[in-house]
Amino acid sequence: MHVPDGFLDAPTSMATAVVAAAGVGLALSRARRELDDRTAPLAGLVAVFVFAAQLLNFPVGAGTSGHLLGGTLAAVLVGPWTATLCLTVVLTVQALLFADGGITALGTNITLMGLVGVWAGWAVFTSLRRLVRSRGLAAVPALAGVAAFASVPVAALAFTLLYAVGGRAPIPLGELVAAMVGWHTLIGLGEGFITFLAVGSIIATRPDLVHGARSLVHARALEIRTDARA
Amino acid sequence: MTTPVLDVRGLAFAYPDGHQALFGVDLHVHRGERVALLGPNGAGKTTLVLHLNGILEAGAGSVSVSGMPVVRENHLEVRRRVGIVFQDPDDQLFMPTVRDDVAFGPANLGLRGEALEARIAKALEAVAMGEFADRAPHHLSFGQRRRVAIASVLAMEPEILVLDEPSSNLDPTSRRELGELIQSLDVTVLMVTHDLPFALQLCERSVILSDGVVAADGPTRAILDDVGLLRAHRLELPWGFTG
Amino acid sequence: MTTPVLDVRGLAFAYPDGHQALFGVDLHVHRGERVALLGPNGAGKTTLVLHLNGILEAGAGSVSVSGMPVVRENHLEVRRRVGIVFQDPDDQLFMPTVRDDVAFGPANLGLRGEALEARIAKALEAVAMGEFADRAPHHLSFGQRRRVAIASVLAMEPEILVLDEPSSNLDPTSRRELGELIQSLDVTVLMVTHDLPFALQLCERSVILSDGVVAADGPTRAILDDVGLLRAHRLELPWGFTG
Amino acid sequence: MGAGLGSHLHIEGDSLVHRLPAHVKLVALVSFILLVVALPREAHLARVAMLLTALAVVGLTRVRWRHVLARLVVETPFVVFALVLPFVATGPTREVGPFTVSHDGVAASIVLLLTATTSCLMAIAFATTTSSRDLVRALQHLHVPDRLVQILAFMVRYLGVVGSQSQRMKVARESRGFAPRSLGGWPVIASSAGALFIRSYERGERVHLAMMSRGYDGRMPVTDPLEADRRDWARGLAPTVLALLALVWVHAA
Repeated sequence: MHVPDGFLDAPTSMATAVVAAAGVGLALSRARRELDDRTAPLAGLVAVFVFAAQLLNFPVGAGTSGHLLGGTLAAVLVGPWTATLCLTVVLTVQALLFADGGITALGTNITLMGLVGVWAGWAVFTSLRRLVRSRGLAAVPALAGVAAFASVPVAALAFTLLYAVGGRAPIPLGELVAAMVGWHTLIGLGEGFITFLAVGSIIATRPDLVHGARSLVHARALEIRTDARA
Repeated sequence: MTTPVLDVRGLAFAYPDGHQALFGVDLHVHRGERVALLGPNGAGKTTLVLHLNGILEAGAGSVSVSGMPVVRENHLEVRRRVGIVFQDPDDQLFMPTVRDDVAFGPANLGLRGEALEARIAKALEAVAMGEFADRAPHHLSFGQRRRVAIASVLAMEPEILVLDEPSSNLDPTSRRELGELIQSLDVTVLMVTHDLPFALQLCERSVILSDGVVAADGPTRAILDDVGLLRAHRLELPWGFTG
Repeated sequence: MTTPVLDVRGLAFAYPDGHQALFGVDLHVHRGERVALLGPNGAGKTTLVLHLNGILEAGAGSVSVSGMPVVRENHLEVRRRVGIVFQDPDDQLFMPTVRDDVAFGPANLGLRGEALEARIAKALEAVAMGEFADRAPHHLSFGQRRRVAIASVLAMEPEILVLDEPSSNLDPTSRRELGELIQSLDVTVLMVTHDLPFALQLCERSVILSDGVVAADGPTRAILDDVGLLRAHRLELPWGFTG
Repeated sequence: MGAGLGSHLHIEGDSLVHRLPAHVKLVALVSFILLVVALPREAHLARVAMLLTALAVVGLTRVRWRHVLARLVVETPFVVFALVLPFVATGPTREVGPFTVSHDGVAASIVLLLTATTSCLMAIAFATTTSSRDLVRALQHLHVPDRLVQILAFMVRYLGVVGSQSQRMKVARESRGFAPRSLGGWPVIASSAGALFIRSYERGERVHLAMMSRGYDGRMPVTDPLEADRRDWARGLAPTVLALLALVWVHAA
């Protein structure tokens, strides 16, 4: 979904850049609450993880393979604000060092994947959690999976809307929506399933690392020993 | 008696998940000493180290460095005085070049310009890595990265150097060279290790930490000769060692 | 003479970036042998190991396992026959439980149901980790994780077990226990290490790999006694070792 | 073992482009591409001129063309899109040989191909001549929010470390007979991703500890600020000036 330079016209690129800047600005101030002063190193390494996860190819069948986009996965693992920062940095590095995604389209790409992708997934995740009213950890991977599935066609829809506004050639909009959303629903299935499994495997080992599953931990009184053998 | 460089009294600590790692540790290190902190995996060695510069806050008891209590207001000064070299150099070398990494600590203390350059040069000189200043850490060998990690801490001119498992993962020659390097440094050293021959070679005094308390404290030779003591704390000299 | 379990002939290899790591390696390991592969960092040891099961493809020369050439068509069978235990157990253990990790290899070979269960039980038994089957590898100690990594490879019932730096990062007791474990296994072993005492204790024969070629091959005792040979390849016995 | 991710992006050299200060290059890159994108739709000739400008800049870097071509592969999906566009776009049509194509579609296709290729080439010229350290310093110099710069710096620094971790995990999986060929491989891939996340996160925590131990207070110290003189700016902004001239010329014509 990485939009290159020249794909959308200049006004649309500018407008999305403003939206992206505002979103990232807000995320910068809010992410502190999710990770306190550990934001920079942790978000940096989570960004590396998102980048590496995008390299993990999973077979879709018929000889083709897909890869994770990772927006919802990151939001469930480290919180949506930090996830927005991580995706922003991943997209910036891809544009500046890998020539993947345009430089004037960076705002568009951040808006689509870092804002819409992350927050659509997070919104679905939190509303489902409220709906299910589950207090246990068991439901979290499934909810994350559904949210990740939903986020992909939503981001594709946003992409189509942007194209409708700022595309350089008129394409029948209905058909474009149908093609994009249809195709991305399929990709979303893979994204959702892998997110479900990945969150599940992390919850099985380190539930405390899953932002979307923070549970209460009880403090205990300290014990003082005077002998090496308890 | 002079004020100890490191003064740990009745230190106890539990992690937020409820796991208690330290149960009242007493430890004093004086200027110029080289002390080995021995103990099996899970004895609380790393937890203790993270208290020495206030990364973890004591649940009970206290830590002082040259008389200065390790509390939040003193953090910057305490972190200058206590230099910790972590086990994995990749955790410690996070900057793009060796020079930037060595500069990081002193720059946080406010050094700039020539004073900073001089610090960097001196620290890299001490670990014999001067010619690698402009290299990226990931292009160095593991042994070289560990030397740079030590330089990055020496550049803060600490009063005590704390080394976490300095000999781990080194090939035999690198291990010997590192031992010679540590002996050549004119600084108080606390060395966390389970490499007992390395401890015997470098440290006159050893402390055994086991189950979160100090189980023994004395001359390294005497401690390593006490087979019963070692065995009780899952320690032993390697096969064939008769140093 | 019988077919060697491992038969490496004239193996040369260069990485895609042009760096040549192997320059014609010859190595034969026979059934029941325990051979130590010694050499300094950067000698090409890991590169050689990755050729033994076809992860890397020979640029020149050949590798055969019990007579079967290591080529693409034979990969699955070769990977069953050659069990590699990597240096960092965390690279190898990625499933939520110990049982799942040990099941991974045999399941890839097509085992299911009771046959699979029996394999898992037997492999965990061999490394004395049977009671940990339902634990998360992440929550085990480093030494325990290394044992599980060995079990995860033993479960494939390999003809040769290749261990990459098995004693690294272990505390002394875990190291001794691992040595006893390796001696107790009824399998051909190739052990990559720079822990020379460990090699002497476990392996009757040693091979020195240096600069991508075999520099020496003979009884471990004779090789370790040749101080000049060791020094020429950045190897040395640790201080105090007189085994 | 292989060098890991990201290490072949920057290629050592001593060309004119290599020697330019990184912040000058970054400003030049962004302003040039902004102007190219701003060219009106019909200005195909000006666009070709900009493509040639980008090719000239890549030539000045003295990086081997084979490497540049390999890096251009990222553009492929949109080249495909551009080639399809004339057949799916609406509006007035015309006949080209046996095909009926949309007039607007052809125009948009040409715009996309020229612009995306020009921008890719310029970005490659930037990436191959700028070390990650200088990129970080440039962003710092240009007052990009510090926290964002830090996150990016950590990402670039640990790309190789985590990448080789991920690579070693893949080798270990394959060594036990795993081949990702079917849907059955998904749980394995996902478990690996989970394990990789835990390792990345825990490394992040350890890095943070190591930083705090050396007096880190949330701000990255600037020890070695970038400097540029007028000549650097003049050289660096030359393509931008060309693009500006092209834009003015197109509007004047």
